[in-house]
Amino acid sequence: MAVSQSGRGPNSLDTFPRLLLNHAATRGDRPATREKYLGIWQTWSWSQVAEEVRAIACGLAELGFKRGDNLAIVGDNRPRLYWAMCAAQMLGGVPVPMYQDAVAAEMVFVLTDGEIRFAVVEDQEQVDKLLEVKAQCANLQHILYDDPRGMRHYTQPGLQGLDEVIAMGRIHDKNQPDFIPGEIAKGRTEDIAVMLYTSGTTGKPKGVCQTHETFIAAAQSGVGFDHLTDQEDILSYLPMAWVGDHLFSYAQAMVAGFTINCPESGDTVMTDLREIGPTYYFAPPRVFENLLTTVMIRMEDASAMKRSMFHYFMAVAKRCGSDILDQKPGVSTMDRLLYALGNLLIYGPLRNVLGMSRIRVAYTAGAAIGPDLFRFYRSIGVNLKQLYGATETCAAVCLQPDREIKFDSVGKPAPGVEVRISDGGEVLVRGKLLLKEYYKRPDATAEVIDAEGWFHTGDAGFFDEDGRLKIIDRAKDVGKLSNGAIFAPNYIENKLKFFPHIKEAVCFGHDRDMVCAFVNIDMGAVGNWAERRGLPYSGYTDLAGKKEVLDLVRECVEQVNADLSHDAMVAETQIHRFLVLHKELDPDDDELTRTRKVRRGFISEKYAVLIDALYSGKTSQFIETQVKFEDGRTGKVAADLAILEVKTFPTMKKAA
Amino acid sequence: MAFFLETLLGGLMSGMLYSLVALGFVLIFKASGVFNFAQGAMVLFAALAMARFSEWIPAWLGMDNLFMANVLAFAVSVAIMFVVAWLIERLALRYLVNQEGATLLMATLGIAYVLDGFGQTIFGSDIYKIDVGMPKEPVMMLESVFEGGILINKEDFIAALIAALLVISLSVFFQKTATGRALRAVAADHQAAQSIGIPLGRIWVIVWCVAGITALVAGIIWGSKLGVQFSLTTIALRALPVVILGGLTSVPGAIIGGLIIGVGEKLSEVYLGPYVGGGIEIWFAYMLALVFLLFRPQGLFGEKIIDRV
Amino acid sequence: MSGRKIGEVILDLKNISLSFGGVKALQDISFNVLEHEVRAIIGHNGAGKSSMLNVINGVYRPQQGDIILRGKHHTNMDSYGAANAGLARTFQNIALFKGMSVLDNIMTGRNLKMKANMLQQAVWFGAAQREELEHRAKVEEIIDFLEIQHIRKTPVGRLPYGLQKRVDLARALAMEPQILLLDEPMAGMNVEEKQDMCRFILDVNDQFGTTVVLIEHDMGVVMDISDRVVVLDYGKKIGDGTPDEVRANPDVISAYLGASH
Amino acid sequence: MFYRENGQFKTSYKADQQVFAIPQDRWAILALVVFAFVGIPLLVDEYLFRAILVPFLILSLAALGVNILVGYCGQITLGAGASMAVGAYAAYNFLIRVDGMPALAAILLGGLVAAAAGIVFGAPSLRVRGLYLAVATLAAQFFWDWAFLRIKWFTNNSSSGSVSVADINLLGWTINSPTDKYLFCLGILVAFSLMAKNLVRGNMGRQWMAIRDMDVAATVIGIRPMYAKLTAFAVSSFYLGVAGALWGMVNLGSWEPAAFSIDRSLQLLFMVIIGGMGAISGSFFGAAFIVILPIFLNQMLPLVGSLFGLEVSIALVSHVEFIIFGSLIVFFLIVEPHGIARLWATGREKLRLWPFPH
Repeated sequence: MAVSQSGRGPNSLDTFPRLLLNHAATRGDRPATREKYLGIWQTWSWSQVAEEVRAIACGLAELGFKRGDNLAIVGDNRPRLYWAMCAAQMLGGVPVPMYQDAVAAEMVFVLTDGEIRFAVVEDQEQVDKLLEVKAQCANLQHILYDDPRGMRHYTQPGLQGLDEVIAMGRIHDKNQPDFIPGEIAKGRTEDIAVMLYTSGTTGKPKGVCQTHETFIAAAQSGVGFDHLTDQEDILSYLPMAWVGDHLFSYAQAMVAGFTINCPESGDTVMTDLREIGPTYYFAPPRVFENLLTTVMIRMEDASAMKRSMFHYFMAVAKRCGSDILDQKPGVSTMDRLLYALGNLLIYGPLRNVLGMSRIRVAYTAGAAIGPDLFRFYRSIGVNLKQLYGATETCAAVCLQPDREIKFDSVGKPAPGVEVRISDGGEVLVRGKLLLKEYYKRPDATAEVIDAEGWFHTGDAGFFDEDGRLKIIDRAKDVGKLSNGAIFAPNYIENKLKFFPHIKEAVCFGHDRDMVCAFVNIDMGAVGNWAERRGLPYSGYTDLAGKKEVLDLVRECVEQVNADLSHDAMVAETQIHRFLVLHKELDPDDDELTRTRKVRRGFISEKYAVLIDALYSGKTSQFIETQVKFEDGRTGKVAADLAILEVKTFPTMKKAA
Repeated sequence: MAFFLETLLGGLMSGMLYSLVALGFVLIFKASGVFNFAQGAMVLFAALAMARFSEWIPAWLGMDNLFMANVLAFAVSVAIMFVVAWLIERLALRYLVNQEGATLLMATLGIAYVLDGFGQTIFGSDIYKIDVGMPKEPVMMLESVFEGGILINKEDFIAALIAALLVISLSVFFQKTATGRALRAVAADHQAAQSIGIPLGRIWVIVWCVAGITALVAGIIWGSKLGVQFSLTTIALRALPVVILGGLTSVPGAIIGGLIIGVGEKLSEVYLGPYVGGGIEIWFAYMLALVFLLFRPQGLFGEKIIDRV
Repeated sequence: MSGRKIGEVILDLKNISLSFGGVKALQDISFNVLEHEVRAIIGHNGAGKSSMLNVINGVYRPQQGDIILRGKHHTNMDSYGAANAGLARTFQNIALFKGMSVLDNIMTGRNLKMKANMLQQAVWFGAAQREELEHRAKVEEIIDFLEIQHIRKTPVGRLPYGLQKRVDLARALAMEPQILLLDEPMAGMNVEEKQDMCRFILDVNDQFGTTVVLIEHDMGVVMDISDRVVVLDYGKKIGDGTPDEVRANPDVISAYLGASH
Repeated sequence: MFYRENGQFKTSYKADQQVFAIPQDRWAILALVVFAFVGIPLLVDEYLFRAILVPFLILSLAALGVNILVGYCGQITLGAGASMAVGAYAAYNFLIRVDGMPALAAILLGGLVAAAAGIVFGAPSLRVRGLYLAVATLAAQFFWDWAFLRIKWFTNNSSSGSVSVADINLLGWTINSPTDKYLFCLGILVAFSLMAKNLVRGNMGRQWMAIRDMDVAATVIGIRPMYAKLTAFAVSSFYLGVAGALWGMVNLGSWEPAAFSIDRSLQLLFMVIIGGMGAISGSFFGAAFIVILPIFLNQMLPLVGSLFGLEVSIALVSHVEFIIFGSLIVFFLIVEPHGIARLWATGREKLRLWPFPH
């Protein structure tokens, strides 16, 4: 499977279209794409997919799509959207997947910045959105929709169904059978394969240009590393615009030739996951967190006997589960027996209901994952690993080898990747998988890639004694308390978020004398908790203000403090005061990014009054906030927020 | 002619007894929408209680006054039927409120089995007799009108009289007393009745008690005629067509239906039976009811069933 | 964005009178329905709307009057006949088959189109299975159309009200009706559910060309989605025309709007 | 708990609509059937065949019939015994009056005659419902009770009213040993169960259930109540008729009308209530329960009695049986109207969701 440099040419497997043709030729009957549609898993084999992609490509060509054009792709994970990516690549164009839930203004930016002429979108909803902004996007000429539902009366020029385009393409292909092979042959491995926009945690999004070469290399390193074959099944349900999905559902599937499975709808992801039972799984920590929260909630409703059995075996798993998974010696025979019993009674069934029975390798990336969360999945036998990387590095800088998992590290540099720590503590990366450039932003490109070719990740980290990379936080987020102690907000927040009752947390402390925090409770978990206590509440704001809930959160925070006190590096940064926010942090209110990362700067401006209250020693603070509802209306939420003091612990000396 | 009249009168009298059992059905159906298949079992249970206590009480108390023994046994049996009614409400009915008719019917089948089994377990399963001093000898009537007169069984006559009395007093109870009015309110609309403060559970207990007493009376009459034995339960099956014919919700329907069936049975058995081999009275009654049903699905006096979409 | 062509009269109701015992539910009501239009019947509770619908699909037979469906007299049609003639309906108080799953409920809507005999069904393999799979595919399209994929195998009894209404509509759609009668499709729904339902009704009308006759007591929604409106009041027709005409009709204003404002 | 369903996804409607869509279930049932055909004849003695297994199989078949009518179509019947009787006597008459009539054909023809009779006595269901209908079915019960007792032609003029059939034969296989009888009945039951499942999962079954759940709505979507109800009566009576023929000719050998009395009708109804209305498996559960319970009580009660030093008479056992039956019926109607089958299904669902409660 390795691509040799010398073998470059029309037949070497160095572009995605060539990989596709190769799969069609070598494993033509294996399933390439499945989608749950109309109640069953509709399946397309590799040769069918190659055929479809070819037809789409011909259709696009017929419409005037040329080498170097960019093709916007907007929508949920639908097979034809993935195929359209490859079709664009066949013609030497560049697919630009976009976040389907982006609001119009965000779309305008990408559409204009990316000079988009062609867009392939999922359905009427996306068409409406694009038509709304079309006037502001001079280049946008063709909007092609996948789902014709409700589109009968749309007469706007340039609007066409993908069905029509495909039909057109087939005719085109019949008339010029040599056209596509010719176009594929023209493709070079150093052409840009895809353009992924950064989520824009800071500033405007930038288009990250990745070549076929880099993405195939990144995919191959993962495929080789985890011994992935064409037998894998993966559920493709994460935003297509996210580098993670692109790596796992597109690049690796194309390299290894395994099957991607698209869920029926957003509501059915869990069911679809259970049905498919992927062997290879990828999710951001948030998903694992939510799953764990639902596990805990559902277990609380179980009978006392079942519950105690669950807790007993979870304790067993915590003790020896991950060691058994790692095949480490030193686990007692008794523990092994108990674990086997637990596997029969609890872990196995649990994996089954979570859809994880068949998982060989699962990855999480996109944010740091709490060690306890990580440990939970590994201890029940899910081979969960962390992946470290960014859009600019095809997501795959560091990988964790089987049997060498350390909960607090992201692993060792992937094959062919060099990693070093700058003097300022920043992680630097060099290797094949780096971006070619930011689209039309040479200034920005120069900013992140220095003269020696090192990419500046912006993350603060260090190597431990075993040569594994540890990431503390975003470099720019790492601050110092006024007494000089290092303050890594993410690190603390993740600890908080591990509690099922806490959904989101934001910590403050840079240049301050102590650490304070905002907390969002988890509506599902705390709501359930309240119901079982017969605590009435009318909504989030009401529930979040309940004294009982505040006490519950305080206990969680104190536990985090106790935990922090064990580690001299961070012991100074225990949380002294906190409050529970009156509303949930929401990407629609710009408080989170679309990938649900906290927008720290924005929040500290928006809630400055609350921060002042935290540090001024007040015991409560009134706040009124404007919120956007799902249907676009706005409203106001107001509340008197109580500010609570938390117990802190003296620093524990590490046992020598 | 005399023979015909004799048959007719005989039919009317046994019809009165059917009415008595049918009345038990109607009462319960009206108040709770339950089609009480256990009515037959209640008859057996009551009759067994009566028969055994009229035997046991003199033995326990060492007295030999037949009348007193019967009165005491009757009182004890009434008390027992009260307890039975209360238990039925307590253990079964209250959990089946608002269930479909068919479900309730099947539940009463279950209750019937329990009563049958339980009754025979405590009271025994032999044939017992009830002697309340009913005259057994037949009398001749209307000798002046017909040659040879009409032969009437005095026992039947008295039984019919008792049944008629009970039916009348029940009608009065329903029409005139406060409890009767409450019962009718419940029959008309459960929820409305509940909302004006009529306790449903208590009403049901009362209704089942009343049905229990009619069962007791029917049991005494049938028991003194035929002896108390398991086959008594089948009289409920014979009373079913009566209810269907008369309409499930109508007291007069039960009476008139009873008379029609009683007469029809006797006449058919006498005039039709010999041609087809005899023993046709049971299915004939059912067929009669069925034919009626096809033309009036709600029975003679029942309320019309209207479907609402 | 409308591109539908409103056609000829498809259903003509002439001088319909209906009474139950002494109660006159409908008095001499005439109106027609054009092919492909959305026709609303509005009125207060007890105005006779449901009776009207029941007359149209043969649940009730009017004492007087004529029902002409596509030029043919259908006055003595029963509800089976109505179903056969291409009329489907939903119910105000959801009349789903509560012991069956959503999928099976919708499949019942296909029964007129299923031809396998009992013996073939008992054997299953062959004709019955083929037919079953064929109709399952059709039903799945409706499930997709009404966006109820996630509840396909749920017993209908467990569904919330709004979804039950959607399943009711799905079952009616499974009949591929030419005329769809909707009995208060939006009653008891919240704003969001109402919007969804409106969208579905318009989509059905638009995509399949289905003629829609719907009953509502809530005037607001209906006015937005219907082409023409009949107003009933105590069994009599007091207005008929486009939403704007009806809104301007003084009788309607006094009887309907006057009462509610 | 033992279900591991990940990866069992369906790529066609055909796969999705299988009777046992979960492979684990499919294999379990298959194993059970194989065991019933091969394992049981090797393991079980004659008494068990005669006292439990053959009655269980035949009553299961009858309960299937009742379940189709009561559980699926919602038409209550108290005349199931009569249909069995019609089937038994019709099959008997075919067998003795037609030369060279194969036994299996006679049994099936008996079923057809029962179906015809079922249609006639089911006709009132078009006009009357629920409780009234129950009474109408009693009319059938009493009519046929009487007819087979009094009309001598049916019993081939046998003086006692009892009829008997010599060992029957199927394509040269003489069915006389208990094992033969067991295998013969098992074969028929398996085939009939499969057909019943096919009917209830297809259009026919949906029509029945639609009539059961909401008849007005059913009519409006084009289901003809007459067709649905009468087919239910016909199919139900066919099953009962075949069961009746088997009960008479295979299980009893010689019989009187009392074998199919109202008690039998009630017994069948109870099987369906306890077993589970509207579930094919409920018929088996119900039949097993009702066949085994008396035997169990007969063995256990004297034992329990002797523990307390009490003599338990046979009469007492039968009374206790009555009480237990009755209580169970009320219990199931209150607690689980869908019977053991639903308990089973719930348990299975729990296992699938294990360790979660829901």
